[in-house]
Amino acid sequence: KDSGGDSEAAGGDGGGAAGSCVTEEAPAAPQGGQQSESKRKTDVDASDLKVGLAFDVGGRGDASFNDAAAAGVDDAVKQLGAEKGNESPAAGNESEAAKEQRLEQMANQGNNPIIAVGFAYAEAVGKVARKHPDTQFAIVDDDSVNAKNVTPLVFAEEEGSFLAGVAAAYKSSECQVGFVGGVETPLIQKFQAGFEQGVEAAGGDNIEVRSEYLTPAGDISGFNDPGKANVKAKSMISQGADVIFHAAGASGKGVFEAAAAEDALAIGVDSDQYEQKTLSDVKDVIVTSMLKKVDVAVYDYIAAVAEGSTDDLPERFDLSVDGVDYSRSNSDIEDVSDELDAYKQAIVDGKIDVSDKPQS
Amino acid sequence: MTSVMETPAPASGQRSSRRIPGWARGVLWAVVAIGVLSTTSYLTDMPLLTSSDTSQTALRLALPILLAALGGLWAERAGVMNIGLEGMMILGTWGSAWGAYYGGVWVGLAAGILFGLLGGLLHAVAVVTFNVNHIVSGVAINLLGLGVAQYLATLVFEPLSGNPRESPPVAKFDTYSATFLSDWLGALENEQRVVLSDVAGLLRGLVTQVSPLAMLALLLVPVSYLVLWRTRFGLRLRSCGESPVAAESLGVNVYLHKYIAVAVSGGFAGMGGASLVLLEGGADYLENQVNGRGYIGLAAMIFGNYRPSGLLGGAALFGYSDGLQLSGGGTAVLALCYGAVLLLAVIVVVQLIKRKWFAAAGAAVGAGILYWIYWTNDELPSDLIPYTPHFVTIIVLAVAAQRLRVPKAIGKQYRRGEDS
Amino acid sequence: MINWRTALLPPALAIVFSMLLSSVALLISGANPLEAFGTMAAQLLHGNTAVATVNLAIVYYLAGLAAAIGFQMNVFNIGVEGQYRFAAVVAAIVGAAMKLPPVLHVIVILVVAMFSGALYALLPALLKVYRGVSEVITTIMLNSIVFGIVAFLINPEQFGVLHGNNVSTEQIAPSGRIPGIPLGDAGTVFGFVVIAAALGYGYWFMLRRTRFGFELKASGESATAAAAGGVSAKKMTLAAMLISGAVAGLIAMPELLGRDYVYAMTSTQGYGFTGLAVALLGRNHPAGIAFGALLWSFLDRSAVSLESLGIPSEIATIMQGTIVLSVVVAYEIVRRADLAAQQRRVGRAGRNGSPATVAEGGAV
Amino acid sequence: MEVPLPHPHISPCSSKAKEQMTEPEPVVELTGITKRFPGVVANSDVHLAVRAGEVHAVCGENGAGKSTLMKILYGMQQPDEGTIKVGGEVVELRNPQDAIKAGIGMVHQHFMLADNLTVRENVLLGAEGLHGMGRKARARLTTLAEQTGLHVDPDTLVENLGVADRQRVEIVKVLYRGARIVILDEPTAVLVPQEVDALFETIRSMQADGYTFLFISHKLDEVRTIADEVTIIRRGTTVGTVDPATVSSHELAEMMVGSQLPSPETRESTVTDREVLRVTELRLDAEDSDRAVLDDVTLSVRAGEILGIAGVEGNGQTELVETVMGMRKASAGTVELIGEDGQLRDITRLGTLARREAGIGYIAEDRHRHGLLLRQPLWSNRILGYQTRKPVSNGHLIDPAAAREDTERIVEEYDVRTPGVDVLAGALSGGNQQKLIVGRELSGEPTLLIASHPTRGVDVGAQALIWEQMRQARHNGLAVLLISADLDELIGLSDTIRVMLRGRLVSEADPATVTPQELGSAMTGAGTQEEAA
Ligand SMILES: Nc1ncnc2c1ncn2[C@@H]1O[C@H](COP(=O)(O)OP(=O)(O)OP(=O)(O)O)[C@@H](O)[C@H]1O
Ligand SMILES: Nc1ncnc2c1ncn2[C@@H]1O[C@H](COP(=O)(O)OP(=O)(O)OP(=O)(O)O)[C@@H](O)[C@H]1O
Ligand SMILES: [Mg+2]
Ligand SMILES: [Mg+2]
Repeated sequence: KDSGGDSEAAGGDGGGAAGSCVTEEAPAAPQGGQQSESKRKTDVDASDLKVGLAFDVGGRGDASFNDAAAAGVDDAVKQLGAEKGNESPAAGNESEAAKEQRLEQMANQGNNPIIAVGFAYAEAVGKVARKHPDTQFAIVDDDSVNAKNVTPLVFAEEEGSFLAGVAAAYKSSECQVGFVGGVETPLIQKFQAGFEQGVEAAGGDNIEVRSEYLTPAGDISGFNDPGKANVKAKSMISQGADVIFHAAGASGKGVFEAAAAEDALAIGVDSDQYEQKTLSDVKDVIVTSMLKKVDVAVYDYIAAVAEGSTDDLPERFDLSVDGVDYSRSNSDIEDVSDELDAYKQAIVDGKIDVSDKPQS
Repeated sequence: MTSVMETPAPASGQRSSRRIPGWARGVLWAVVAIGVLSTTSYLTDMPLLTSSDTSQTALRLALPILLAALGGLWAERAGVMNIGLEGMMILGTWGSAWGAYYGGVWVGLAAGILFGLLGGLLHAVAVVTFNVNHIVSGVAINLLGLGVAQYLATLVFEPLSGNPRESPPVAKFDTYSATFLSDWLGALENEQRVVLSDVAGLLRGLVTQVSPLAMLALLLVPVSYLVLWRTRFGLRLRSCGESPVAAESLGVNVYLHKYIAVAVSGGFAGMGGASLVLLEGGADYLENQVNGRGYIGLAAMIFGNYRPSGLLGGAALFGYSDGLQLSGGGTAVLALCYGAVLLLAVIVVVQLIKRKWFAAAGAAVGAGILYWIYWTNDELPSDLIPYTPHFVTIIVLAVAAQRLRVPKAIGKQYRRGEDS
Repeated sequence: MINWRTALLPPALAIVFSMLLSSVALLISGANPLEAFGTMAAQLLHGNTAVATVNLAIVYYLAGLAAAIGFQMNVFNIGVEGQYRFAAVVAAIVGAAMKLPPVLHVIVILVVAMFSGALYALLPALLKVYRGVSEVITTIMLNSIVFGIVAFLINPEQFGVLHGNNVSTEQIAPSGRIPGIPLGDAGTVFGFVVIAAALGYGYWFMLRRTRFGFELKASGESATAAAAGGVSAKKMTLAAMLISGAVAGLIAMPELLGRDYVYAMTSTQGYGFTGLAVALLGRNHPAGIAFGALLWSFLDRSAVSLESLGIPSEIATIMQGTIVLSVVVAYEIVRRADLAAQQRRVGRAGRNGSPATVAEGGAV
Repeated sequence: MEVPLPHPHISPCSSKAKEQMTEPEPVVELTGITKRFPGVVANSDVHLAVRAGEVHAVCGENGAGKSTLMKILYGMQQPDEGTIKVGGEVVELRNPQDAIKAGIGMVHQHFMLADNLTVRENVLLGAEGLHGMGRKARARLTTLAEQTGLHVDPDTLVENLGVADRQRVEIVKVLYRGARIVILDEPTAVLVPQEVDALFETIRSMQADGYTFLFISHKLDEVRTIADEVTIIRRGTTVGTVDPATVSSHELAEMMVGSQLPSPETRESTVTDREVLRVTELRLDAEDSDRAVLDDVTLSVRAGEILGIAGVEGNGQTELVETVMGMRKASAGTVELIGEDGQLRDITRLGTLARREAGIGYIAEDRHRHGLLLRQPLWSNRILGYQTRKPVSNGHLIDPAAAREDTERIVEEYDVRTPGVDVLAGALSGGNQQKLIVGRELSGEPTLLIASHPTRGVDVGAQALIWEQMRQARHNGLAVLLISADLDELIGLSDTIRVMLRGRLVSEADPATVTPQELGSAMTGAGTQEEAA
């Protein structure tokens, strides 16, 4: 019998020799401290808003951006007094018409505002918003809809991923890190781009990054196949990588398990995966997660609608507005958090410009 | 009186290929495959092709497909088409996660098998008792499997995991290694000796970190063979797939045997589903995780010409090329291309010896094209690489040209007492 | 020789049965079945749901026809899925790249789509006919491979464009679109409905009246008898597969030319598989397929409507599964009842010595 | 008129059987059996009593209900009314297992063999419990194979066996199960006289060992040769039981159909000088090897001539026909048709449809596999093979109304017994299916008819009709290539007979002088070989 790797915390020792692969100096440490903490508005009255939520595939409980959006609404209900309207998730292979029908249905039932989660809703939101000019719409991850009553909620994934890259560089001792993407879409490519730049910023040419995807655009099975992600991550690890960042949805679990089995580290995505119930047995390898705060954006959006104008919402939720971030819940990240915060500040200050397109 | 007449065999008679027994041909193929792979890995400097990691991954990826294919074998040998393998696998994933959560891996495995079996029974009721078109029933079971699993997951798993699409983490099978053998093979593998190291590498992957489930599944291949071809039950079962009327006329209970066969088929498919859930690095229950593996299993079974050894080959081929593609990416696939060129070269020679000019020319053209691909590309379009196993399957079939021995009465509706 | 009782009773029974079964599921998960069915029925009355149902049914109808053509020849074309997606992306790219006068533009796009669909069916057809490779394997493989091909073609480095986070082909100019049939507030029916109806008629006419249709059916029923009658099974297999592929090529066209004008990474998948179910449900008959398509589309719609009651949408999937299964079971039950009735009649007739009519004895 | 009956030797065993006739208690007794199918009453109040140790023949027209009755006795179908007694006790036979337990075995009219299984597997299936599946079973199988003259490797697939061997496998199957009462449903339909003799030999020796036989055949001379008693069934009911020694074939036939016994004799020669079909040095290689299935076959058929081909099944007749029809591709040689105007047409490279259009009609040997679409109505079957020709088609469009009409004409002219033309072809009994096919093929006004076993398994009445139609067509100048295992038919109809052996045409016989026995020897190559005892 093989000794079970699951009981021992495999991750811990990787972090000891922090920065052995790092060649570049971190930017000057931030002085201002965390000013972003208390930006949330709580003094707005949203009691005449009935918030509708149209989820992407997965819906509430997906431990990813759907869940985050739901959390944002829940917060708004609790703190701003908004009324919870209808909620419904998209089905696996549903047609464009189903999405339209869902939004239409919500609008007819008096939901206002309606938040659509995922860029797959772009067409449908555009159409339904035109038919219901008095209803406010928001769409997560898309800014291609041009309508007065549609607010895009998009994020600077590449900036958050940049920090993940820096963290990976600092945590790596073999000077080789990896990125596993679920499906090779432009959105996921932003994660890849940011991550690669982050690694390079910290490690220069000293650290090698291998970035791979499970499936090409359109084949969403890549977000749903932990088995294959596991194989991919294992092969990266066996070829020398010791920190792996994933942007692969539910497949990410396979990456974590590979890291746990092979004494490597992993970085989560979207929400703080260290805290996720379904990952409790591999949490130790998740040094940090790149956070994409859909909840914050949704909350802010609802507050803005309650106040009467969405014009003040940021065009993109980036590091400067805490739209993206990295998580600190695993204490293993503490020893490099100063450097990470320094990079963060540099990006906020515009000293580092992160591109959203992969180099190669 | 001339009672003894040696009538010449009819035109469709004796096939020349019958001279070599099936197992010998299997061994021969395996030898050729390993030879080609080790030559390729040597010439293209791609140790990955024959590394123990690769064979280990291949085994793992092949497992669900192998089990689904075995399920297909049992049903189709009894004359029942089983497009519903996919749905039965889905039921198996749910069942095994549920069982494993409450009772550990073995209970999980049993529950997975049970759920698949229930799917199989439903198929049997529809197809055997109600004479429903086999494809219709299969399609319906795929829908039902999906719907029921989702429904149950919402009902049972959501309160536990907070997620209607996923179960909470469940127990996984431990893995075992034949340590001594594995180390010895590992040493051999590292010696970098041509062929020997390659064989050692491939073998080592099969004895290192193997789960009981994998062993069980592999064991089920010869067991299926023995049961189906060496026992009276198996004979009766197969006769239902060849000529149910004849079987019935000899007192075989066709309905019963079909029921058993389809139930076993469902059980195997459920086990295949369980293998997605209960293996280290797998997914617990996760919606849509089966993702067409049932269909692939069916394809592997047809690929293997409705025989256990053949479907093992089909599943292995699929698992191997999938694993290679995942861990080696485009360069490994290119190396595989090169391997295919070598294989085709062998085939050209064989066909030339057999004086089959047309086949030889075809193989030569294929080899030329593949070599051209290999030579002109440093990297293949990354969008296509994940589908390497699918390409490989088609290419192998196109080259090997099947002489399918389909069970004669497959898919036919059979009603007791009504012949024609 | 249409026997309305045997044709209509089974589907009715099946629908009732699947309603009963889903009621149980609904009750277990704590929902009120009556309210659920009420919502499903009521959805057709407001908004554009009725029209949207028809629109989706048009797509399913085409998919059903494509599958049915294969079934007629005993070819199990699971590859409808891959064929339609391949055709859709090629037609979208070609259509967007061309500048042609209105009607001609549409015709060219449709021809390209049919040609591409047939092309994608060509390989499995050839392999089956000349190498004996089962079309089931090859089409399953090609259904997966099409993901890669679509992703490759739609990539901004090839023919795609990026907008927002989505990638798609370029837009087809207005001259290449098919105008819808506006029904005021109820919405707009795809103009393609006319073409779909014509295709359905064509399918019926082909099977009933043309030599080709006769040969196709004959070869599908008994390849040996057909061969003795001068029909080459190889040719028919090739033809059935290619025609099936060509019709499959049209599946995405109602949406592409009537609504989306682009084929995107997020465009719907799975119509091909639905087509199989719809064809089987409609017993390969053009009117039956239409019925199956409408029913299927209605249930799809219901899934969304039920969400507003907080009922999980998988109930609709379960209903679809049970309906498919119970329709065919119901056909069998009705058939057996008919048989028994007939035997009684024969029994009576037998005593007077006058011959009774012989049963049709059609199989489900 | 009388048939030229070959009179096989009367067995001494029959006298022994006669002695047992005094025994009062029948071993099998069927009383008041009624069985209805939708649209057909297959059996109605049938009575049948069989004494132990006798060969009891059951005769009747096609569709008279013989097979159904036997299937009821074998438990494959349940009677709607009536009782079955075996050995004096009333039994309920719900399935073949019950029948096997009661000591009943059945050889079916159509082979009940699984082609993809081996001979051994076919025999053992369902009876694995008797001698296991190992050496004991093998030994028993060898003994029985010896006894029945089955000389093949038990591990060959049944697919590779010829009909005679398949027949033997069927009998071995029954014996292996230890049946004492053996039902033989038309066992001789596919056998040549020598094979029939061998079969009868086996039956007689087994009869001496105490076996009881139920024997079904349309060939009345055979019935008279082997049977101790004959029960006649007409339209589902028993007409009566007679002693074959006391009635003539003629009388038997009249009891069956109430009409005159037909003769296959051709009255006067109508052979002309005009060649219609010319086959030159035709060669066909087996699929997988260079072995020739047809070798150097040269023949010609003239207008008004019936050329008969005799041969043991599996010697290439099927292949010859299918090559001439274009269903197989010749490896070498030519097939030519000569038009009325003397125009020569090389059709070697043409497809089957083109050959049919050129004027060939085709009655296939296996009507289910090659003749009919069983799940299509009769009128649809009228179109098959004629889908490009008037009146049923105008080349590209089918005319269902015309097809119906013309099918009605055929039903009328050829006495196809059917309730209508919308009936599925599979619902007709074999003889009626055959009449439909003959009608269809002669309706196309062919210049050449290829008739493969045109009356196989067809009753005397239908046989007469088919013969008459062929004769008439011949009179009108039709050339016929006739293949038949029924040597009386072959001798009676043909103007010339050629014998086929191992893919070659080896000899020629004059139908005016040759006897079935001589022909049989030529077919087995006995003239050129050491004869096996
Ligand atoms: N399973 C069945 N379903 C419907 N009708 C049947 C069935 N079996 C037999 N029949 C009908 O019953 C009648 C008697 O058939 P049966 O096969 O017993 O005749 P038979 O005397 O054996 O004729 P043949 O000489 O052609 O073999 C026929 O009209 C046949 O069509
Ligand atoms: N499902 C069915 N429906 C209708 N009729 C049937 C069915 N099955 C069998 N029959 C009829 O019953 C008969 C069964 O008889 P059997 O099995 O003895 O063969 P056969 O084809 O009649 O042979 P023969 O050539 O001697 O007449 C068939 O002729 C067929 O017409
Ligand atoms: Mg009969
Ligand atoms: Mg019959």
